[in-house]
Formats: sequence, structure tokens, C-alpha cells
Amino acid sequence: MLRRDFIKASTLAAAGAASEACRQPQQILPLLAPDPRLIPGRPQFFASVCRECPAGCGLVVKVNDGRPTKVEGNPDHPVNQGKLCLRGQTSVQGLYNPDRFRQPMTRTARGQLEAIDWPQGMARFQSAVATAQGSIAWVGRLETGTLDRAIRAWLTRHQAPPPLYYEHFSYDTLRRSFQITYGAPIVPIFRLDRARSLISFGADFLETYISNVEYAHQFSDIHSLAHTPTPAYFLAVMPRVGLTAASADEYWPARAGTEYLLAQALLAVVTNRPLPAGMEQCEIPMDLIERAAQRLAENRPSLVLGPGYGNDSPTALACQIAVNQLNDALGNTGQTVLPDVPHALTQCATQAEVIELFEQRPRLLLLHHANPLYHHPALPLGAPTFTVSFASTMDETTQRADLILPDHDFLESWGDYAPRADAPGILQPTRIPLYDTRPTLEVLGEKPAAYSDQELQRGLAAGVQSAAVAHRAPATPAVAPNVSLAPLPAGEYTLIPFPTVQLFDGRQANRSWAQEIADPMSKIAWDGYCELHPETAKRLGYEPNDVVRLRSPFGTAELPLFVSTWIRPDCVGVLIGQGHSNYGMWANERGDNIHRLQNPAPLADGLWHAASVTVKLESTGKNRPLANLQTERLQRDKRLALALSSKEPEPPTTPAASFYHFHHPYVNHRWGMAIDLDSCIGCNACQAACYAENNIAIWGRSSALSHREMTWIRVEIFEGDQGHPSTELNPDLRFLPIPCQQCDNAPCEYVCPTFAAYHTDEGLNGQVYNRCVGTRYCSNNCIYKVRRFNWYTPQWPEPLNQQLNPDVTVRAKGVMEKCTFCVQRITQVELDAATNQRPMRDGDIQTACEQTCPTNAIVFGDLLDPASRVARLAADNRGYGLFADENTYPAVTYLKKKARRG
Amino acid sequence: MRPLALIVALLFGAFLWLYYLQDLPFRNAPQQAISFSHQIHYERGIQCAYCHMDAPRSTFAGMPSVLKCLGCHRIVIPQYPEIQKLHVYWNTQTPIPWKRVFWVPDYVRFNHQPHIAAGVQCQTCHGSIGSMDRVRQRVAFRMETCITCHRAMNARTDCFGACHH
Amino acid sequence: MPLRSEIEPARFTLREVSDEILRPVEAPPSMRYLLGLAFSLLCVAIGVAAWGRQLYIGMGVSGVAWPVMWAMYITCFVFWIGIAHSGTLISAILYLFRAKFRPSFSRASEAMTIFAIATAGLFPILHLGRAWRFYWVFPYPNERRIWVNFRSPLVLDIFAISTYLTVSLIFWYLGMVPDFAELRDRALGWRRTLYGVLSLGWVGSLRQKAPFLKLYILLAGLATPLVLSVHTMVSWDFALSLLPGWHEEIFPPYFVAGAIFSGLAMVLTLVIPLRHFFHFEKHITMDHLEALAKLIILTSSIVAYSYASEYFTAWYSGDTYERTAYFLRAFGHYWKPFWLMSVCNVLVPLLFFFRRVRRSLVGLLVVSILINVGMFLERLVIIVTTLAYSFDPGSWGLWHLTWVEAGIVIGSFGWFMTLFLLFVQFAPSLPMAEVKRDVLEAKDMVATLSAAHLLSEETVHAA
Amino acid sequence: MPPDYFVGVCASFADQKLWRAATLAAQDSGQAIEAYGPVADEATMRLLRPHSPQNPVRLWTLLGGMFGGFAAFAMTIWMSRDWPLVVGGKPIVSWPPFICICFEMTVLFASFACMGSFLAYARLPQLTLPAAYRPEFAVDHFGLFIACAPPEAERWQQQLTAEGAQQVWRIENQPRGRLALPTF
Repeated sequence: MLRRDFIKASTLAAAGAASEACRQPQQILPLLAPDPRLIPGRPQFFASVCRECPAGCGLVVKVNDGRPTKVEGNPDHPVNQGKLCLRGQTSVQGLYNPDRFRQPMTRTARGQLEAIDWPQGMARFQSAVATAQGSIAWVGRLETGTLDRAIRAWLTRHQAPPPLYYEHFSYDTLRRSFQITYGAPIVPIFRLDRARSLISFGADFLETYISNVEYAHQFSDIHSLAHTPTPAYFLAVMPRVGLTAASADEYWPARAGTEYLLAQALLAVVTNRPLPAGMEQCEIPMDLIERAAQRLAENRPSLVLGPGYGNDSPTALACQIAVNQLNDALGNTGQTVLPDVPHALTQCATQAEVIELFEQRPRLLLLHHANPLYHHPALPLGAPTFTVSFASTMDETTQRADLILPDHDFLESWGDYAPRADAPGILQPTRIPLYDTRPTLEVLGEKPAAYSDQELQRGLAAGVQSAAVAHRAPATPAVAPNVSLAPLPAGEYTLIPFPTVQLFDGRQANRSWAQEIADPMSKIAWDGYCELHPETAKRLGYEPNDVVRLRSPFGTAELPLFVSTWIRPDCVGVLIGQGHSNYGMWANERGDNIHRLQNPAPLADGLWHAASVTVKLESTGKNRPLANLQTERLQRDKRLALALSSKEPEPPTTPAASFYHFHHPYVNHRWGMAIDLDSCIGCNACQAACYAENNIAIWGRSSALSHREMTWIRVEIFEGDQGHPSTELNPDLRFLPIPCQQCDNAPCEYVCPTFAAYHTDEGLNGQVYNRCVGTRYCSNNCIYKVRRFNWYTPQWPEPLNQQLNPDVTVRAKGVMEKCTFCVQRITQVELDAATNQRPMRDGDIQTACEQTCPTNAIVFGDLLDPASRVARLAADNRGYGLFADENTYPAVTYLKKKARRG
Repeated sequence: MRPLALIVALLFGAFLWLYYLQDLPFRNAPQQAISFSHQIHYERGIQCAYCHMDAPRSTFAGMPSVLKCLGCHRIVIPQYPEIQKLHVYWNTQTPIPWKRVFWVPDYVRFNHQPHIAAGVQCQTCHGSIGSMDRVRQRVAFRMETCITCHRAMNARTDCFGACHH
Repeated sequence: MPLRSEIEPARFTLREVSDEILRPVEAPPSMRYLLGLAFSLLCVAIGVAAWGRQLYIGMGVSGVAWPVMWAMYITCFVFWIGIAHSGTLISAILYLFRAKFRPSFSRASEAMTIFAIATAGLFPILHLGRAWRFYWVFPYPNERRIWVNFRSPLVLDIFAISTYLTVSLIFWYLGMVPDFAELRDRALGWRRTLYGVLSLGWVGSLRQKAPFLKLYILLAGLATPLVLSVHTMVSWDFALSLLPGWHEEIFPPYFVAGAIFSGLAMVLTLVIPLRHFFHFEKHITMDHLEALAKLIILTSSIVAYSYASEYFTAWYSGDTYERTAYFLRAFGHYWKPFWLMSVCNVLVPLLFFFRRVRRSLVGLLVVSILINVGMFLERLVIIVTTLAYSFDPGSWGLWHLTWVEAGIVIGSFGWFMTLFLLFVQFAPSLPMAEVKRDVLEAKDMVATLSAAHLLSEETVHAA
Repeated sequence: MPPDYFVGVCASFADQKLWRAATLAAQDSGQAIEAYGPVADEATMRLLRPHSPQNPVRLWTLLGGMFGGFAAFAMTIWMSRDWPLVVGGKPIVSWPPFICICFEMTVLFASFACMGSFLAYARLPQLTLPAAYRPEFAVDHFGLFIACAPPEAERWQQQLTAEGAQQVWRIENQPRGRLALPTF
């Protein structure tokens, strides 16, 4: 007789109180009219284009019951081929940003912003346009296609100058150099996948340079052992090792600003002309330059990229021109550099034009998703100018606006965007608008020429249209401007403002995922910081986490210090993207805005340069602890991230003999994963996809300070290993993504008292949330430390709770959680296969991290099926298990990185 | 001895309420927006799948749209007061706020699709809805009910893979 | 020739013994006692407040984080269980050995055992993330048809601790039944009813004393292996894991020796003030305290040997994980507690080799308190440094104390002292039956020896 | 055989040796007696041997222990097999950890049996005290009660006073009040 019957039989009078169940039953709202496409409970998928940055990757948005929950790359889109970077994954948080405008607002006489309704808003807008009589300025984000045509038509109708498309990374130097060498100021298309050897003089093409997902994908095709037997050779020449230089085969720490000498030297060697004067300034031995030039000549076609935003010094133009001439001399133009296929960024206004526009103080300024005052704090904006902002969230510039007519988020609106001619993409709304916002097209009242129906249909289905473009021969080469570099004054350091993959130009600062997922290189979360070499820090007497005041001729900024060997001793690196004062709950108070340090005016060559400033360092005596999520960078002899040693191939680490040879009775599947360390570039896209898919909680900086982030797959970074230590000239950096290893002999399972952790019949290490009482012994005993604990009850500020994935349980306070190999995706595919009576093919199931990894480093599959990719990779001689000698039999196989040549 | 027994009874009752009785929804048959009677419709030969048509293809069994009700009730007894309520909902284009009777906690991933595919009858879990005027939960949605059936039909009883993920 | 201490009790009469031992119980509580009780109740209030806050807000308020998921709570758990073991050692094991100095400590240390387990028992519930579901660790039949994982060291702990509490409770309470009987006869009003109920109607008749003695010897026999097994299972909480620094074979004997070592120190810390305030100097003589000090030297040497063997095996095994773990335990972030622990546990007890220290009350008290500080730190160091510096350097992290954890630790000490003070007030701190037995034996011995003219006149006169 | 009725003679000795001798003599006389004393020591027990050669508590403790051990093994194995979950690559019935639980339950049930048998044989808990019991028997005097009909009581009184009893008095059938209220 079951216990409950026993209770029923002996229940005392207390049972009378069981009237209405005290838990309020939920409500079910049916549809008004049946809709054949909408199956409640099943997700729908809409194609769109990501507008998080000008790269314009294709999106497939998963919508659960009318609310988008996850975005993934569109496999058919030529730019990103199904992949997305960290920023792309956080675009869902842009839609559900808790700090979005709910309705139009206007500035009252007292200077306060107060809410108004749309008719009032439109009336004030019309009156402002009328009084402006043509002195109208449009400063908006880069737009192409319909909206671009509408804006230009509207401006010409009001006798106003054409719009200025403001992007802080506007590649002014690149366009000016192309105007000099090829006659047209364009941003070209780079084809990394055709290059046999690659040199970058500062372009961080794996992080923010033009189209980082496309380049990451192409870079992996030419550089990873998994995709090519003869990997290409990549040399990075920059004063600081960023995420891009971390994947380089060779790294020259050239003195900031002397890159142009190296480019000219390479050009001289390739075209055997005399070397330029002053080569000793760049502190790079000549034999290295000869060898690099020889390697460039042998492996054709090659590709040489110019300086990026981080080393956009006064000599950047000379360097870029030398790079263009080098590409010409090596015959790369037309092969890997396509100067006559302009990227959409060509339409962007240069920084100088924007600065000059703000000086003219137009009577009416229209801001469309642009935040120039954050990047140029010194710009004048005030009294005579009536500012109308179409931004969807408050930012530094909109804070000074007089009228705010909030635009839809790009996931709620129609539109189209073509990063380049042969890859236009169409945006379509994935939900009814969250708030009382209106698309800017409607506010302007323009009627653009519509797409034809079948174009629209094809575009909506595929999300992309393809059109062939002819390549044109280059114009006559021009002379390089003579420029010289002043020696660094004593006590001053070159400022290197480096952008990062998660914050871009500061646009994604109010995304909790972008802030919580640690910076790929420094592993610091939730804070802006400055970076100094250990010698410099010791010489100046600074300790890590001390707050240092950087004083430049134009302003000061106080930032906590992070000490790392990946920057030249005479430089100080500052992370850009943080330092917002009025941008939202997660973005504010993350350190000072470093753009105050930069030179607000353009230099003599008419271009605004980001890294044209040297700063003095002063200690402030204050201390601000940084949330460093990985303090230890040396893996010692722990055989974590291994490289193929050039000596004899080491035997694969096989588990030691064991008394307990208990063989799991796997019948149909044993899920496993293979992670190729040679492909992994450490961009953390997998972490963002995992946060989006599995409802992972965020608790902010104070929790990150004590290591309480909840990431299910952490990417660790190591410098070399016991065999070959990482030196400053050749930093051998290795990224190691660690999901749950789903071990067969899982140390976490036999210590759990309530069977919350146990082994499923399909090889997964199960974590049953409702059975867990929170002893946390499983996390202690896990040698990979992949198990995380819910310290508090997770909060999702309204409306972020609409982003929660209905297929995954939202965990409560006091419960352990860990990577589940996206078990909700596994069971859904298994169910569909079972109901349709068809076998499951390898690749049917893609975990969230595998799906978005730009370099295909992660492969998921069934280890029992010998034909599956993961089974083949598991048997690869490069394959090894993490801590395999501890007899945990992990289901994740890591593939060794190739030995570092250089 | 009198007060002692009372205290013991109270304590025992509190324990029962806290851990067992409070979520026994046996008696609850919430008053719905429209007092729809399953019995009348079932007797006229309307099968479950006619209104709840998403059961074989989704986690959620699906609710009939307002228009589907109107399909018949535009003609069948339109003047009946409950049907008048239906017309009011349709004219004001507001969905009918049905109160949920059968629910499982958030940590249980119940999916109708495999159950319908395995040929489980609706009455097995939802009780004889066909004979109910006001829907009332007869079978307790507790783990014991599910596990007994899963073991009998040797369906998948893997805690993490099947239900709790 | 018998030891002087053996014939010392001959001087007292049985009534004198009864009056002296029962005086604190029957006298109204002194102001000092009430002050002490109030202070410990305040500490308990602090502990309850801290735990309430942790329950309401979440485990995040305590200092534990990733990867150090256990810290102060499990340290307290092992510390208090350790204290409990020496109580059983004195009352059970020494009873089997017929040790002469046993009666003077046995009741106080048994009480210490019960209250230490009662305190330790709180921590397995208190450190849970979902403390309100602690009963899921017991294998009770439930409608979910799910049982408990008997392979988990935590479940072994549950069985061990509950058995140990039950057996010690039986042993302690039945041992006190004769004393309650005497108290019943002397008390009036509600105290008579209380002691009447507690004495179960004991009258000291032969029919009751024969099975009583047999019960006492059997329970002592059962408690001895139980003590060793309980702390072995507590040490398996760490030894059954894979972590370098926990996964050592020396742990069971090391933890048992450590437990008895810290327990003896706690007995000294409790008995010396008890003896002073309640004037039991005649019954708990300096010889008895010195016997304890000698036991402390023995157990301290075992603990010292264990430290040395841990480091030797780590070095000798050549395993990189072990070497890093043990090197960083001594020179990592937590080097201060480590070296303080080593001094307190290894060097300080060496002072007991000097007779002057062994026989001075202040010396005994100071050394015993330092030993307990050392043993508390030892558990903390074992737990925190192993978790902080485990296999993967990328997952190294630190633990920092927060006021919630400190509040709960203070609460646990307050809870223990409250129980002990209540015990001292409501029950005799010395087993009167056995003290009287020693008095009678001493008198017989004096009688036989004086008959054989072996004793000097003044000792006979003093008896 | 315990004296079920409360009629007889009771004596109070100050000296343990005299008390032992008197009790021994009374035992030899075959009368139903009951001896009281504040001290429980092995010597007296061996001398007076109030019970059968073996004390029954030992047998019950052994039985309890064996039952506990068997119950533990049965419980752990049955529960592990009732819902067999594979954990950490260990077999379903992994008996090494089960042995620990078996040992703990053995000690637990042995203690319960030991306590139970002691309370049973000592006939505790009793709500009323025997008439012969005096408060000083728990402090420093030793008592001896001899159940005898009134006629022989006189003889026993002389004998006891001869043997050195400090005080001797007659007990008639006076049941005590509730909760052990000994008279002074």
C-alpha cells in the first residue's frame, strides 16, 4: 500500500482545509482565428539581417509563441554562412533591453524629458522641420537600400545636405589610401580564403575589422589543420597582442607608429629596392623582415592588411599606402583584395566630416541610432540646434536631444541592408512591437520604390539575393607621402585604444551577456581597464587593480590597471566600449570614457586618428578590484591545452588501468563532442549562444568579483606549456573551451546524495534540478570545475524575461546547473525522428555552441555511430581527453593545436 | 491530556497541508469565462482532436480559436446566453481567458507528441472529460502517476533525458 | 604501593560527595552563570539571524563561491564532530580500560559529546543550497519512488552521525539515571516531578543495578568502534573525492587522531573553568588533568606524523597535481592559516613535556585553546586550499570570509555553550555513583593497608 | 523473585561490608529480599549474583545487532535495485559503501536492543517507588528489605540489628503516591 494511501486513510480533520488550490491556476489564451503556420508550442523561424554592426550577417530568428528567443546565423547568407559572433547573439537582448524607450518623449521648458504621445511628437517634429528651412543635418547609422533611398529623398525634398552615416570605425585612413593608390576612396572586400600567407599591420579582423565573422570563417579555412593540410602563415605586426594576434604564427612587437617603416621595408625587399631610412626605430631585426618577405613571395596569393583602430597613429596613412603597394607588387589586387567591389562602409562619413558638421551647428539635427557624443565628447551640441533622436534607448547623445521619436528595434521592423553589392539581405519583423514605437520611415512619411513581389518572397525565404559583380584593374600607383615619427618623450606612453569583439565601439555595452562574458584576452568582466606591461607597472610602482589616471593633452581618465605581458612596455592599452555615463543599467559606471583622451580634432592630413595621443600616468591611490575570471595563465605541466610537439608525436593520454571496468550499456546513442584547439580563436561566441539558449542567469559585477558567473562553457586562455614557454616575441596563446565533459566515470555523480547528478542512458551526465538540494559536493569533485551553483534567485528585468527559452527549465535558488549538451535540442530531434519513423542522421542535432562557432571548432555527434564526424575526430591522432589519466573517460575530445612556427 | 492531543493533531495537520494537501487540485474545477460543457459536445460526436488539434505535433495540446467555436455557434443556438458571451468576445476581438485546469510544474518537460504517437488515450490522463460538465482534474498529475504508466508500458524512464531537463 | 591519588578519595564521606556535587544543581544560578547563559544566547541569536538572511537571500551572502564551494560550514561540521569524539573516548574507551581518572571527566565529556553532535548536526542542513529540502537525503518512502544514493559519502555521513547521536544519547542519559534518582529525592515542587520523570523510577535495587552495569559495559563496547567509524566516514567526505589534497589514504586515522586531539583540548577548556567555578577541585584533581595532557601529547604526535606523511607522499608520488596542491597549500594565498595551524597543532603541545606546564591550570587552559584554534584552522586549510588550487590552473579561485559565515560560526559556539550551561545547571557534572564507588574502594584499601601497617600514621589519620 | 507485596522488614546499614554480609545471609535463607545502595560496583554484583548466570541484556544486544546489519544490507540493496540509476560508472549494487551503512545500523540496533532489554529487566520506568525505599539509600546508606509475614518479622528484626543495621522498621502494604514521592 503506497505511502500516500496510508496518509489518506489516517488523515485527521485537517484535510477539510483543502479547498481551492492555493496556487493561482495559470491562464490559457486561444488564438482569435486559426493560423495554419502557427503551431502553439513549436518554434517558428524568420530570416532577417543582424544590425549590431555594419558587417550585416544573415540571421535566422527562432520565435516561440510570438516572442523571439534566439538568433542564429543564416546558413545561406554569403557573409556569415550560418555563423554569428558574440555581438550577434546578444542582439536579442537589444530587442528586450530593459532601458528601451516606451513612447516618444520631449524636453520641457525646465529641461526634463517627459513622455508624450505620437500625435504631439509628430506635430513638434513637423514644426521643427518647418522652422529649420533646409539647415537640417542627418547623422545616422549606416543604412543601405530602401531606408537609404528614403532618407536621401526626404532630405532633398527639404533642401538639406545628404545624410552623414556615422560609424566610429569608419576606416578613414583605409579609404584615403585607396583614393591615393586606386583612385577611389572605397573600403574594399578582402578574400582571406584565397590567401596562402597573411600579414596584418594592426587590422583586428577576428574582432571588429569590417566583417569579423566572415573573416573568422575564411581565416579558419586557410589556417586550421582541420580544414587544410597546408595551413597558411599569418604574421601580426602590432604593439599589443589582441585576439587576432593571439592566433598568429609570428608576432612582431613593432614600436607603435613604426609599422609604416616595416611595410615599406617589406615592399623594398619584395621589389628589391633600397630600404627606407630609420629602420632601427622599429626594433625588428632585418633577418625576420627578409624571411617574411621571402615567405610572402613563395606563398601566393597573399594578403597584407593595414593598421586597425588600435594603432591608427599619425603614420597610419603612410603604412596603409605601403600596404596597398605591397599588395599590388605581390599581385594580390583582384585576388585577395577586390578594390572595385566597395563594402557598404564606403558610404560612411569620415570622422572629420562629422566633427565639422557639429561645428556648423545646424538648426535641426536628426540622430538615427548614432551616438557621436560618446566617441567625441568635445562635440558642441546645444541651444541653436534642435535635436530629434530616433534612438530606441537612451545614450550620451540622445540625453541632450529635445525630441525623442523612438524607432523599432531591427528585430521588430521591415528593412533591408546590403553589406556589399552581392549580399543584400532583407529584414522582417519577428514580433509585434514591444512598445509604442514607430519606424523612422513612417515618421519621415516617405514612400520608397517597393521591391517586386517575387523579389520580396524570394528574399524573405532565403533572406538573401545574390548578384554577380565584375572586378576592375587598379589605377596608376601614387607616391607615398613622406612622414616621420617623433621619438617618445620621456615619462609618456603611447595610448592604444583597442576595440574588443564583445563591445565593438560601445554599442553593445548595455547587454548583460556582453558584460558578464569575460573579455577573451584579459578575462576581465564588467569593467573598463588600462593595460600595462609588468616592467612598466613595477617601474612606476603600480599594483594590479590600482586606479591609474591617464592624462593626455586633451583630457584625463581614471581606470583600474590590468598587468599583462602582451603589450609593449612603452604603451598603455585602454579598452574602448565601456565608460558610458547614461546608456542603461548594465553599461553605466564601468570606468571613465577613454575617448576624452583622444585628440578631438583631425590631424594635418585631414583625417581623425584614434591612436595619435601619448599620455602621462599618475597614480590616484584608489583601488578598484577587477572581476578577473581567470587569474592563472600558465598551465604548468598539467597537459591542458596541448600543441603537436615538433619532436616525436606524444602517445595519446590513455586512461590508466582500473579495477572498476563497468561498461555503460549504451544502446542507441552516446553523445560526444570534439573541440579543435587549432581552429578555436577564443572569440566567446559559444558562450553567448549558450547563455541565450539555456536561460543562464546574470548577477552582475559584485558576483563576478567572487567568481560566481554561471557560464556553462568557459573559454580558458593559456600561454604556452611546459615544453615551449610563451615569450614576448612569440606569445604562444592557446584557447581551451571547457563545456561539461559528460564523463562516463563522472566524479560528480557518485557523490550526489539525491541522484540529482547521475548518468543517463544516452551518455549524458544528467543534472535533475528539482532533485538537487544544493550540497555542492559535485562541483567540488568535478576536476574540470564545470558545475555552477545558483547563489541567488535569478532575476530577468522586464521585458528580458520574454527571451527565456520555454524548452529549458529556469533554475531556482540553491540548485546546481551545468552544460547539458543542449539536451532540449537532442530530445526534440529524437521525438521528431521517432514520430516520423526516420533514423537520425549525423549533424541533425547541433548544440547552440557548435551552431554559432565561426571557425567550426566544435563538432557534436553520436560516438556510437562510427560514421559520424565526432567519432572520426575522437580517433584522430591529434585527439586527447582532458585529465584522461584521472579515469573519468570524458566524452569530449580535444584536438591538439599545431606546433608554433616562428 | 486534552491540550496535548490537540497540539499533536494541529502539528500533524500542518505537516500534511505543507507537504501534501496544498497542491492536491482534486476538488478544483475553476469557474471558466464561458461555462463550456464537454459532455454536451462529446455526446454530439465531436472528438477531442477536433478542438485540441496540436496534440499530435506539439508539446501543447492546443486550444480551439474563437473563430472555430463561432464556426458552429453562428448557427447553432446563437441566442443561448453563454453563446452570447462568445459573440461578445468575437466582436470585441478579445481571446477567451480560459483558466488552466491541467498543469505540471515548470521543471517537468511534458510533451503531448510522443504520448499521442504511442497511442495513449486522452482519458487516461485527463479522466473521463466526455462525461464532465465542468472540467475537473480526476487523475493527480503527480510523478507517481506518470512513473507507474511509464514502467508498465516500458516507456523511457530516464529522469534527465525524458522529463526533467 | 597504590598511587597517592588512588587513596586520596578515602578522605571524603559519601554524603559529603553528594552535597558537593549537587550543590551547583540545587543552588539557584549565580549571577556569573546567568551572564554566561545570556551571552551564549546572544551568540545563538546572531547565528539564527545570519542563517535567516542566508535562507532568505540565498547562499550568495556567504563567502563560498566557484570553485571553493565548501568553506566555513563544513569546517565547523568536522570541527564539532571532532570535539564529540573525545567525549566518547573518555567515557567509553577509558571505561573499558578501567582508567582511574575516568569518573572525574566522564559525565562532562559525555555531555560535551552530545552537545557537539547536536551542533555539528546543524551544519549538514545549514550548508545546503535548499536547506528546506534536507530530508531528501534520508531514504524515506515517497510517491516519486526515488531513493538515496548509498554510494555518496554524504549519505554515509547521515547514517553515521544519526547513529552516533542516538547511541551517545542513550549512553549519556542512562548513565545519569542513578544521579537523577538522588536528585529526585532531594528536590521539591516542579523539580521533583522533572527529576522523578527523568529517573524512570530508579531506586538502586539489585534488580536494577545488575542489568545497568551490563548495559553500561556493552554500550561502552559498542561506542568505541562507532567513534572510529563515524570519523572515518566524516574523513571520507574528502578522501572519496578525486582532488589532490583530499584523496589521501592517511585521512581516516589522521582525522580520528585529530578529532580526539581537539576533543581532549576542548575537555580541558571546559573542565578547568567548571572545576574552578563549582569548586570540584577535590574530585577533579591535578593528576587527572595531567593524565589528559599526556594523552594530548600522544594524539598531537599522530597529527604531526600525518602532516609529514601527506607532504612526503605528495613529493614521493611525483604526481604534478599533488605537488602543486601541497606546495600552494603551504605557500599559496592561505599560507598564514597553514603555518599558524602547524605551530598550534605540532609545536604548542610539545610544551606539555614540561611538568610545570602540565600541572599549571593557566598553562593547560592556554595550550588547549590554542590547540582548538589550530584544529579549526586545519580543517579550514584542508577544505579551502584543496578546492582553491585543484587540477586546472584556469579554475583556481579564492574564498573570502563574510559576516554571515562568521555569524553562523559564532552561533554554533553560542549554541554549544548554551546547551552545556543548561546541562551544568540541571544535571550533576560528575557521575556520583562512580565517585562514591571510588571513595568506598579507597576506604577499603586504606583499611587493608593500615591493617598491614604499610601506611604512615598521618595518611591513616587523614583518611 | 521480586517481592510483589510490600509486607516485611527493612534495615538501613551505614557500612557496606555489614550490608553485604547481611544480604548474603538473607539470600541464603531463601527469603524474597531486595537490597538497595547508592553504589553499583562489579564486586557486589559478583558476590550477590541477583540474576541467572548470564545477564539477558547481552543476548538481546547480539540479536539486535545482527538484525540491524541484515536490515541495512537488505535496505540498501533493495533500494538500489528498485530504481537502478548508474552513478559514476559504479555497479548498481556497489557493496563496499553498503558495508559502512551495515556497520552503522548494526551498532544502532544493538544499542536499541540493549536499552530495551535493560529497561525491561530492570522494570523501568516505574511511576511508584517500593515502600521499602528510603531517600538515604541513594546517598550514603545501604538498605535491605526482607519480605516476611508479620509473625517472622520480629525474628528478622533482631537478626538484622545483630548484624549491625543502624535502623530497622516494619513495612505494611503502603503503596506510594504518584511520581515516586518517598516519605522522609
